[in-house]
Amino acid sequence: MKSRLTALGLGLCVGGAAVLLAACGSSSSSTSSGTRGGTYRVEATDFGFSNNFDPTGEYTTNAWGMYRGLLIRTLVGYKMTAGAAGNQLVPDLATSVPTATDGGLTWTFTLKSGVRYAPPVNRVITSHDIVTAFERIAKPALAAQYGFYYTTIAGMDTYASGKAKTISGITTPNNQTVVFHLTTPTPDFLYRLSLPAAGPIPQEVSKCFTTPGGYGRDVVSSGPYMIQGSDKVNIASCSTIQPMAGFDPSSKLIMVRNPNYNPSTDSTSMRTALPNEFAFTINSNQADIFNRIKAGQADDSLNAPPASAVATLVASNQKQLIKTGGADATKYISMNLTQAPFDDIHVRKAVNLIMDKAGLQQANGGPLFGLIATHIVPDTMYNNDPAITGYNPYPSANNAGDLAAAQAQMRQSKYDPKQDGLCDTSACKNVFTIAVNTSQDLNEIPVVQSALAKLGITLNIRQLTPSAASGVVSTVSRNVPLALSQGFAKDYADPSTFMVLFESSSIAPTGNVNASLVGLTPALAQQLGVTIPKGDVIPSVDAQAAACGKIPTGNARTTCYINLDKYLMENVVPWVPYLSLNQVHMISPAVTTWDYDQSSDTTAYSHVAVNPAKQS
Amino acid sequence: MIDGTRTRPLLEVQSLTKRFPLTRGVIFAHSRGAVHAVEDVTFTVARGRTLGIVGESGSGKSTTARMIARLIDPTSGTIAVDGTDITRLVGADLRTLRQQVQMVFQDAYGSLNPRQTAGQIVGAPLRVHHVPGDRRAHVAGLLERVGLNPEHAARYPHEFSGGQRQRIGIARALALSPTLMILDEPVSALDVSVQAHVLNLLTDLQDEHGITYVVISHDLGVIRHLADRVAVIYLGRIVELADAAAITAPRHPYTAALVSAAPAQPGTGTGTTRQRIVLTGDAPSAITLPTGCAFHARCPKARLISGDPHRVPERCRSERPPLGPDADGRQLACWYPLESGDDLIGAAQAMAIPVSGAQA
Amino acid sequence: MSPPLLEIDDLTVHFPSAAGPVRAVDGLSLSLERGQTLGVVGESGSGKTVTFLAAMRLLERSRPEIHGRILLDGVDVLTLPAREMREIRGPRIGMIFQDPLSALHPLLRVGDQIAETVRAHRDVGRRDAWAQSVAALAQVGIPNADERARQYPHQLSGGMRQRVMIAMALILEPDLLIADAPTTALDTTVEAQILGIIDDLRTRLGIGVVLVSHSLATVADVADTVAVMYAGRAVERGPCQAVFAHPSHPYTWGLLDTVPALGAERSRLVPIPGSPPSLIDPPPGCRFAPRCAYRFDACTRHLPELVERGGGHADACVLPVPGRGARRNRLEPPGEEAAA
Amino acid sequence: MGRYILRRLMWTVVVVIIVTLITFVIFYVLPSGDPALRFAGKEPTAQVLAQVRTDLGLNHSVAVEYLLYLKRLFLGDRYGWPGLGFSYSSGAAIAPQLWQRAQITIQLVLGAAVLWMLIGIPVGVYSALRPRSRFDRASLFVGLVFISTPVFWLGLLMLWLFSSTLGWLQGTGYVAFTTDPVQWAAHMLMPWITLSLAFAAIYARIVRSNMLDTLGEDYIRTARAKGLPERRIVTRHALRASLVPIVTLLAVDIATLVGGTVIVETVFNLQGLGSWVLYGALNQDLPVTLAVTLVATVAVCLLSLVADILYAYMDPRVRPE
Repeated sequence: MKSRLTALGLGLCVGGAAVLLAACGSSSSSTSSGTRGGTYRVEATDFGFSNNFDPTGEYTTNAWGMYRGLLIRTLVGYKMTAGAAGNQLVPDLATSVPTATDGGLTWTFTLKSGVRYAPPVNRVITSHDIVTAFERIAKPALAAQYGFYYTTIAGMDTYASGKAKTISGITTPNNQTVVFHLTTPTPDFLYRLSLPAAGPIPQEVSKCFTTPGGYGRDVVSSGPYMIQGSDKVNIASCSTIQPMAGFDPSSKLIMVRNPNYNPSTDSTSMRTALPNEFAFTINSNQADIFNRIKAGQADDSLNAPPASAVATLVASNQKQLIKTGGADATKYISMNLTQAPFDDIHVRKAVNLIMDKAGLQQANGGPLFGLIATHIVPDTMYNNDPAITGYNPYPSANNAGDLAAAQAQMRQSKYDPKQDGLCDTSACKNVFTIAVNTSQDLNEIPVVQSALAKLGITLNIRQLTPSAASGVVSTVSRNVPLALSQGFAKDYADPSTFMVLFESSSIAPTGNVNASLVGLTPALAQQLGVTIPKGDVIPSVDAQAAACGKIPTGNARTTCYINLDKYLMENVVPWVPYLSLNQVHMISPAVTTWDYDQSSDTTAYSHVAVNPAKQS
Repeated sequence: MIDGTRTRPLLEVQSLTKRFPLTRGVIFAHSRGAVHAVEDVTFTVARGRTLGIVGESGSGKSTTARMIARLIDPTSGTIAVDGTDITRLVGADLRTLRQQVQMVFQDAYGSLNPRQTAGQIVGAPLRVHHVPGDRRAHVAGLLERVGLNPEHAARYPHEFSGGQRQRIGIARALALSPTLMILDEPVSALDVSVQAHVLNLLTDLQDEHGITYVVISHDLGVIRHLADRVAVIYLGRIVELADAAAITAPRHPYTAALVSAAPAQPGTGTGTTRQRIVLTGDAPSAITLPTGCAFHARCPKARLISGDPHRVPERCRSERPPLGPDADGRQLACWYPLESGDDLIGAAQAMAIPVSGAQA
Repeated sequence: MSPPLLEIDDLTVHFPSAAGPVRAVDGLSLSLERGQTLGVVGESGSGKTVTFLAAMRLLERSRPEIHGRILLDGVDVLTLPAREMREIRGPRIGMIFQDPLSALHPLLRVGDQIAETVRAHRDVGRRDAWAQSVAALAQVGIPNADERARQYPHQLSGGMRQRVMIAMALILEPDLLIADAPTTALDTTVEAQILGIIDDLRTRLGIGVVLVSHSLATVADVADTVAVMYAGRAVERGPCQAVFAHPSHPYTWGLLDTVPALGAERSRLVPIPGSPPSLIDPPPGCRFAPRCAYRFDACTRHLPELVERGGGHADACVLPVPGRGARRNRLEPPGEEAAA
Repeated sequence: MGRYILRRLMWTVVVVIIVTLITFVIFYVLPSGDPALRFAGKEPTAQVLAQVRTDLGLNHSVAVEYLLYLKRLFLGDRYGWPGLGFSYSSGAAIAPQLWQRAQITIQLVLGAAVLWMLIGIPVGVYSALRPRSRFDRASLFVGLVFISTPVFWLGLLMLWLFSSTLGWLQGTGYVAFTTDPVQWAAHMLMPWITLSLAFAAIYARIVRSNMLDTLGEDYIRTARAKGLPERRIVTRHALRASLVPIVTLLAVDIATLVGGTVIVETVFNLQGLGSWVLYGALNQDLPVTLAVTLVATVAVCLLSLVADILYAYMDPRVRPE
């Protein structure tokens, strides 16, 4: 999910000092037991919401973290803790995590009783509220940004086109039971139900919002907190509904306790809900945010702290205030399989071998901000399966690149007629390259340039803003040979969310996520106006991906994806993966308990606590 | 050899009229009357001769000059130079005309680009009209001709005195060897002792090159000195048009007032107790022209005719006198031209006394 | 015998400049009796305006070096403290300027501009002062004075504006009116009106008038005595009629000759050759000598003082008698030289 | 005068329509790429894209699109008035945010303008009365320092000094006047000062030079020749004429700042139009950028209208008859 990665990447500001922090880069949860009360204060330069906090379309890590920890309970959820444990599904609104029946086509859930909406709705949550959520997802007018995850539910399309009044694939035998009927087996369907759009929505409020993002100002909570002012909203009719006072997209999002929240329907392993209030406020002065956190005037930030601020804390022996968590995101260089010289697999392998990944890591702020990646999907997504940990098809001493091995690969390519280990032809001169102009991404450019120069490849670099870069790279007709500083983060803890990037079905003229064009067929190429170089056959992993996708979640599925990952790295080589990114947080001395929510890649708001006495 | 065109006047102006519309309206303007700057002006100037146009400020004399130079377009009427109607010229023809007709302005400093040297200013017309030949030498010759040191071509306008600047303006006008020059108040911004130099220069140039002049001035002395014929213009209309020598014996009361106001010849005659015809009030508005004779409200002669300093004959108020020749061949627009013995001074003084004597 | 209304005694005004002091006025003496008009004639740069700005003490922003005395009723205004000088300006001396449009404040109603003059010196109410200013406007021949007082300068014609200036200068009934080229910017027909008004007020109020002009002819109509200035000095002075009819200084001759006059036969003008001298580094001897057609050795060695030649007619010329006073007998002037 | 104002108002409307046309071309016609894609999220189906296009009004001819755009703008859309849709990146409606942010920016700019006039005019007048004096030179020097100091640095310095170190003033953020006037002032004071110092210096120099020019005018000489007291000459005659051109300048500066207080708003965490347009630019969020652009241009139009009317009020020469 590129937009999410961009959002979290923007905050990074990296200097060389951060490399000193290698030793402290693994801490995650604070173990001291927290106390109830106080306000957990989070500041950010902006919320970065993509759909004004309307859960139906909202597609950003920050919002997902808030929903899961504070506002929205889904049928199945997570413990919201760090590491692989945080990626395990657990029941939340449902009484248990079901297994599919009917050959993987039917999923049946029973809702816990006694779970009630926060004010102003106040009533018990029923299976119909799940249906309402899916009806919203299906409505094109509401632009559910990840609605594609639910297209296998029977009847979504006919409901979307208005041909049916209900979604035939979702039935509610009674108020506490909801049944999903799928058109095709979808083994990772449970993960998809863990996404916030699938949480319950009260129809009596949501019917009043017919535009994208509108409901975001009046999200009705099913979780332990609610948006401040929820209780003041009058839902007697649509015209009386005013935005909740606690949310102002330009300045603040305040959440207070939901009086209807019943902890007995929840588990403390998921939510301890200790602070009385959460205050997310905008502060456009980024340096000021971290000064305030250090001074105890704020507790946390949606922005990553600048490396200099981190270094200061380390120097003053306060590194307990630095928290990190694996972002389940990979940073990589994307190579276009249809563009010379990257149409030659030996060149792609040579690029992998020559790349100075240690240099790129340092450019990003050092190990604290990310560990060196050697393949596509982060290890945590495979439950740290020993079959993949330690896997490195293109090893080099100190990860600084292996010139000899790279040149050996280059000699095998068609671009080294002189057999000197250097790319000799004009195809390697001034290769058009898209780079991103955020500060840490700019740091990467010289590292890549000097590595490729060793192979005789020179770059013609265009530096663009993150969104402009993604716009160009995702437009197939632009034929971008090389794209630096690309990033991808998971939507949920299944490797398929990464592998979709290599399926030919993902190729689209614009908004294309398969930038390497893996699986491009001549017919599709002609349709898109792309020329496949003579003699080249673009490899495809469509069959393997489809096969893995059909395996139910579990070890077999993991192994299938591990093999696909290795196959991609060795036989397709579309990327140079170089970092498994970390989320870095700076917290205030007033924070007594802190955990990382692996499922959302954010602070686990359900597991934090503050000591108001230390706040100022 | 006598050529047919040669005998034609160089400049023929026929029924020239300029009205500046006054508009108002929120978005779409509609006319709300007009400033009658020039009304039905007709005259001719023979080749190599000078016509002087004299009048008060706002009388329309400068507007007339600008129309002849085609700097502004007339509302109606025609202008012919050398037999060619130039009233509607555009494009290349207009550029050719600009070579033929040049203008010298009152404010020499304002009409010279302060960032160009004298040489560049004088050479600019040559450049614009692509005159072949050694431009530098040509410019030097022009500067020398108007009495400037050619070595000063590299100086900027502010380094010259007022008279010298006017010479630069004249040199620029001369550059394209024009046949007609419009001189708009050519000396009125200059000091007395400098005026004479410039006036002499203008006379010499006309003698040498046979240039035709139209001189605009409010100073009858300057007009009298330069012009062969003089047109007196009042509120946009010619009221008297006569030979320069005859203008000192005016027949129109307004001309008489101008003549009496001009500096008399010093050192002669009986001395200093000169009597002037002091006109009452200002010239009326050019927007709402007076009925009848435009001058009737200020005319002392009309009072002589009516015998009452506060009344004018009905004819002066209701009927506009046409411009026509009198017995001596001068053109005149007046119902009651001056006769010898008319005491205009006395009549004017009588007019100045208020009716009721109410003023303190 | 009471002292003259205005007496300027050996006045020197030098302005500092990078190239050295500019001798704008250099040893000037003049006097004016009550009820009389003194015409001061000269070209630009002759020092005529500077002299009277000095008398009003309005030059102080240029930080000039002033020597000599300017006596108003025997009191030297140059030595007065600023506060007392303020009581001279307006109540004792009124002044009007060349260009009435720029001399009037463009953003204030003319009536207010006159009224504030009254209120600055007299203890009168706003309404009183306004009434007085309307009356003053009527007095200088402005019709509908009541309405005109409420107008702004740009709404008035040039003649009207100068009348406003006159009304403003005279409303406090001063003893002396200084009119600095009051008609230069005006049409000749209006010039006659303005000069008539000034002369009329002089006789009615019995004030002294200084009429500064670049044209001898203008001054000739109304002045009792005339002073001709050249390069900061008076070169000729005397009763108007005498100077006009029998000019005695070659510069005055030149001034009169260069004007294209109406009555004369049309003939070639006789200009004064050359241009006015530098005031920073004036020529030795007579300032006019370099341009003088009649100069001889003594002229460049000796700076002539004004010497009275009888009948109050004085000139500052070392030229011996030939041709003096009789234009027709004058020596034939040399040919025209280029001004450059 | 009424008719003049009416005419100028009508022309302002015409100009605003032209501005909408220009902004429409810049924001809708020129950019490549499909805004629908940006909003529809990852892997949008053709169906979703089509719906989003309908929603954004992107599936018409350019002319119809422009008319729809105008209609939304002038009649409002379902997100409020003026109809500017919603932010592509945050999904939030533009109109309510626009009003809210405009309030903050206007408070910031007007407060700063008052401040810089209060500083600039007296300093300029005093300098002009004593040119090349010690005060004049000192004010020139201090002014140059203010003009050449980067605004963000000045802001950070003030924050550090008055908020962090001395603790006299509130730090960043905004408190509505209606909530707590004292806190409002305490939060706004530093942004006002930061924004106004450079302008104060510039205005002081402009007032000084206008004043010097005016003091050399003939009518000032006339005022002295009338024997007016010097104080009256300075205040009623010279200052009045010197301030006339300032009116236009002030209007233009205020109008420019409506969309241009990016740095001060960012440093002091004021959620106004400036920080918003920065956000819009960084996120390629065209509706946000468009909204601020429109507001800024309309502000220029309206303020120049106000300036012209004020000018006519102050200077009778330009007053229509």
